[in-house]
Amino acid sequence: MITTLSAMIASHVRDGDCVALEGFTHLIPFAAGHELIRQRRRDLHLVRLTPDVIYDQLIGAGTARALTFAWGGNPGVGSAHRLRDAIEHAWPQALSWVEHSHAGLAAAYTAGASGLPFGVLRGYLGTDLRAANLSIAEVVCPYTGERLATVPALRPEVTILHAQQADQAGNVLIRGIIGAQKEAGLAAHKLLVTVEEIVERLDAPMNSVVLPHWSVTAIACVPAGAWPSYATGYYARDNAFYVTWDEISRDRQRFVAFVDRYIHGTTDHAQMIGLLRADGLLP
Amino acid sequence: MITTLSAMIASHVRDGDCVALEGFTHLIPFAAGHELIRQRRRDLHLVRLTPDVIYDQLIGAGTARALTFAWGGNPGVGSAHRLRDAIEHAWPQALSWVEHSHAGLAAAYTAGASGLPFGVLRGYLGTDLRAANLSIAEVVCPYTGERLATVPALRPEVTILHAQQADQAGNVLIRGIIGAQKEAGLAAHKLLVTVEEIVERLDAPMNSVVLPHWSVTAIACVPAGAWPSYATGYYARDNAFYVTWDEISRDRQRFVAFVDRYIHGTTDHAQMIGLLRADGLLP
Amino acid sequence: MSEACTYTADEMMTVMASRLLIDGQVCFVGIGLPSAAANLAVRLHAPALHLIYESGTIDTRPRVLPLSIGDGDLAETATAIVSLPEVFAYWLQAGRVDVGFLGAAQVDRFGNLNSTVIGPYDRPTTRLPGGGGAPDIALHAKQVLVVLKQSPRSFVARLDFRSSPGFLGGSGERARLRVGGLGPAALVSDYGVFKPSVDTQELELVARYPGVEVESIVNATGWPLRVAAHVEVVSAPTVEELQVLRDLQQLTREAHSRPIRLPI
Amino acid sequence: MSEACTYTADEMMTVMASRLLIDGQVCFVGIGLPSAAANLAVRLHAPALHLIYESGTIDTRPRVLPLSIGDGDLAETATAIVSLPEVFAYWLQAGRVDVGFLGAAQVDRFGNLNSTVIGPYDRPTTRLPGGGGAPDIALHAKQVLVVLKQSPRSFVARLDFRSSPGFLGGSGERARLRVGGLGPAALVSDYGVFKPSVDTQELELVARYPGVEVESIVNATGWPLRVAAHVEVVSAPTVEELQVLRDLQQLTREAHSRPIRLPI
Repeated sequence: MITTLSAMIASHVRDGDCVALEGFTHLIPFAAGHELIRQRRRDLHLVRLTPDVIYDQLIGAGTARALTFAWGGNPGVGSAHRLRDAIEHAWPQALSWVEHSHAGLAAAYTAGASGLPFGVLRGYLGTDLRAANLSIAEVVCPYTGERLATVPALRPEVTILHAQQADQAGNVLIRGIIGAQKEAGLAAHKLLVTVEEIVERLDAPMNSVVLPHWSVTAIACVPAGAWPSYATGYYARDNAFYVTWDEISRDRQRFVAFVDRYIHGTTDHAQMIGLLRADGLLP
Repeated sequence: MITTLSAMIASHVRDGDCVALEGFTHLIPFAAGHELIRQRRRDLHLVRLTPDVIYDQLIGAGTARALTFAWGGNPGVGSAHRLRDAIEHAWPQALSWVEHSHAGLAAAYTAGASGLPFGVLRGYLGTDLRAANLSIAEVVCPYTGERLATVPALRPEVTILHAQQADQAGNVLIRGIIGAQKEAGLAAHKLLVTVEEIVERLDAPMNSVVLPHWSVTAIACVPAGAWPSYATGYYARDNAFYVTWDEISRDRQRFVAFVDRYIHGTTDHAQMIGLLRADGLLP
Repeated sequence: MSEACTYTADEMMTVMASRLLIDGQVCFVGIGLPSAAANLAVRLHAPALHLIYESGTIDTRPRVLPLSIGDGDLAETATAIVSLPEVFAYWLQAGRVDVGFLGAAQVDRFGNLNSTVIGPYDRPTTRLPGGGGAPDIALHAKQVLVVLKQSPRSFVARLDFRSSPGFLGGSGERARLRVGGLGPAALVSDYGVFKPSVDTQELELVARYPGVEVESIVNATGWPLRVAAHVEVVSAPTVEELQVLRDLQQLTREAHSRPIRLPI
Repeated sequence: MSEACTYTADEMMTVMASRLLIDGQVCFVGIGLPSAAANLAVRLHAPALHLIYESGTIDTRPRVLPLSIGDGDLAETATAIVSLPEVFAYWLQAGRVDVGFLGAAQVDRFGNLNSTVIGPYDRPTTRLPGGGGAPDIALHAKQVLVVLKQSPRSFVARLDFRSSPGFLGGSGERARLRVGGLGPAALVSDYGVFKPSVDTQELELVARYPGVEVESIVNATGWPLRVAAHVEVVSAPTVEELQVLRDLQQLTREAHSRPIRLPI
């Protein structure tokens, strides 16, 4: 089950798949996202609580036909320009979207992970989201008569996560901010994981978040695979790059040039990091 | 918020309350249960996934009018004789009960902790539990039409937990098997916790299970407060006592003598432990 | 391997149950005989069996047999510890468990189980512990193995209470529950092994232990037992099986009789 | 304390927002100005303020202002880290949050917020990031503080999209949602402070900043603004408030411009 990133994406992600790349600010599987672009996947239905820079790149590069999400921007910086361009001007192609609140999308992942067809929350009340997203429905509490919102369970074909460690057997350790990673991972039909390192024995105190290897489809070791996001215990968030991304992504030509040079122009993540360093985009 | 066990029970548990003592085999708040007996609480509605020896003692001592549960026995040993005597012969008084499966009761605690009026599961199908427990109802999935079971949210007046550590501020660390402790604790209106020790700084690696102090009502330091259950990192389960309990509890007179001597005949947990040692019931 | 040793009916039953587990399966283990059989399998032919106990301990490798479903040893040797709501929702209900291993007080001809009461529910003559996680395991584990000592009082024509569904009334009735679990794959007693027939799903005797006659099995069954055209005779426990089981039980006795040390 | 310094409108707004937080409250913090105000309050009058970020970091004490809602500093200094489904279900929806702190692109006279689109939803002229956790915070935090730079384009008569409910149409309409949250307690802009009136729940101007005239506030509002009978003049930021805020922002700039070191 331990393989290379390129083999993992080639084997397990098909054009047209529903794919979730999760990681809430932390442990975002950027390298895997770049590999989806590099392998020119098309017509993906992308799912993510917070489509930030990685989805900006995926959408701008033309991999996506649809997006399910709750918040799409460049965290702490501003707009996700490529996402905006897709929605506002259908560039590079039209994008349909299904919009939730964080609690609603979290409930949808949780339902998927639990094998239930829907999730329940007290949510969407008094908002226009209810009308904008026709998949939001209601159930009536059999005890109190209260009407509660429901969301359909999310079952992506593939979820991709980044984590700190896997052991030789393929057990995966996630440390720090965990977001909805476990739920998104267990909701999917296939779970792909990139990790900072493969170790003999996980550095996992009791009650750590560990996914047993038989719940994981494939693993690839990709050091710095979350850059410019971060991996607690390994490296910090590259806030400077998130700011730089604002400039790069504002302009279609500059964006295309970035993707061509750093993603299509390299064969893997390590080479991309090297080229970014050579160009002064990384220290 | 840090107080003594006797003051904590005196202040926060009323006759007639709905009370959950949780801890799934591990970290069972035995000392707190004994204090409920010592203070002669009456007409409690006791809730617990697995009413084992501690509830056998509480029920036999006449504290309870009702029980909500999923499994009642002496784990690995056999019957909960006092629970049986209450149900089969109304001794020392009649006991009503509401019976769930583990998944159902877990969903009821989770709904309570989440502020939802009910929990949903695919459960109780093909069982007589559905007919035996009239609180189990159904909702229809608005997407698939599937009928799913519901359980009403559990909101005990008081949940009592035992944990390894609290710090001076009252933050509580739970390590090892965590069962439904967090859900039961957050579902309650008041959360009381006994701990093995009060420390300067919790021995809590990142991603440990910690309850912030403002989610806890009161804390008492009661070393060995889970005996004969156990506390990972502090002491092991006293399996021998669970076997001994089978003999003690089989007989009403022997049971009454045990309660009189070790609970009513002592003022606190430490004294009880001392007396058990003196009598050779503890090494 | 020789099979010269003498052994008890309990040992035969435990060994038989362990043989039904396949290496690599994800096994949701109940306490008592199921736990003994699963841990025996791990030490024999199924070193990669994945054990989940409902205490939330996933891929645990207890060093001795736990007395309770949540002994400290289970936590200390687990790959992951999750909450009880999570183990039931994300792991069992979601269909990640291959085999559920259940005991009970009564079984009927369709593998339905009673672990709740003997007598009327509201005024039982014997109140049993109740279903616990069994009703959930019976629904969601892809298949269920039932282990139960046999007598006309435990193998009954009619359950006093249905705690956990087997094949309900048989002939496909269970399929209408529309759950992921396929129901009991086998029932193992201290007399032999029973499997559901293809058509009615009624349990029929398919194997007996050495020295146990079909007639005595029929007599120990509270309903008119269907007997397969060919009833296999199971091979007796091997020396290795017995040795490993007895060593495990000896280690278990020693561990559980070790006096505990309290911090006060 | 002297108030001799000059300060920017942004600083005044941040200081004003921080003053509204009461020590000991449980505060669900959004990124940007809410985070600056909450962390300022912690360093001034509310050392026991409990900060929860929706990344699941509970009782966190970031050493500098996080750029994102899930910076590593938040995890390293938190009392507990929980999953995102848990933080929304067990902590927010269950009613454990006293104050939710929200920004937006547009607010209307009843404190309803738009952070979704400018223009039609399906063909927006400007697609904004969207609600994220704000719709949930707006429903469930016991009270909400809104912070927003003021102009007729942000203080609008009619929202393009209602992402998060304030008082809906006012006059008690929100109460019919039957949720735990009571709605916006105050709106803080770079001009002054607005609070809901008791009867209609329409926001009215209750306080202005030094040197800001009521007329300019009315002109910067896209609806006919109600002005309280007595409009308080807020005291300017104190030397201490400004010093602590500027130190925090300086530390933040330094920390965020520190080059990262990748392990390859």
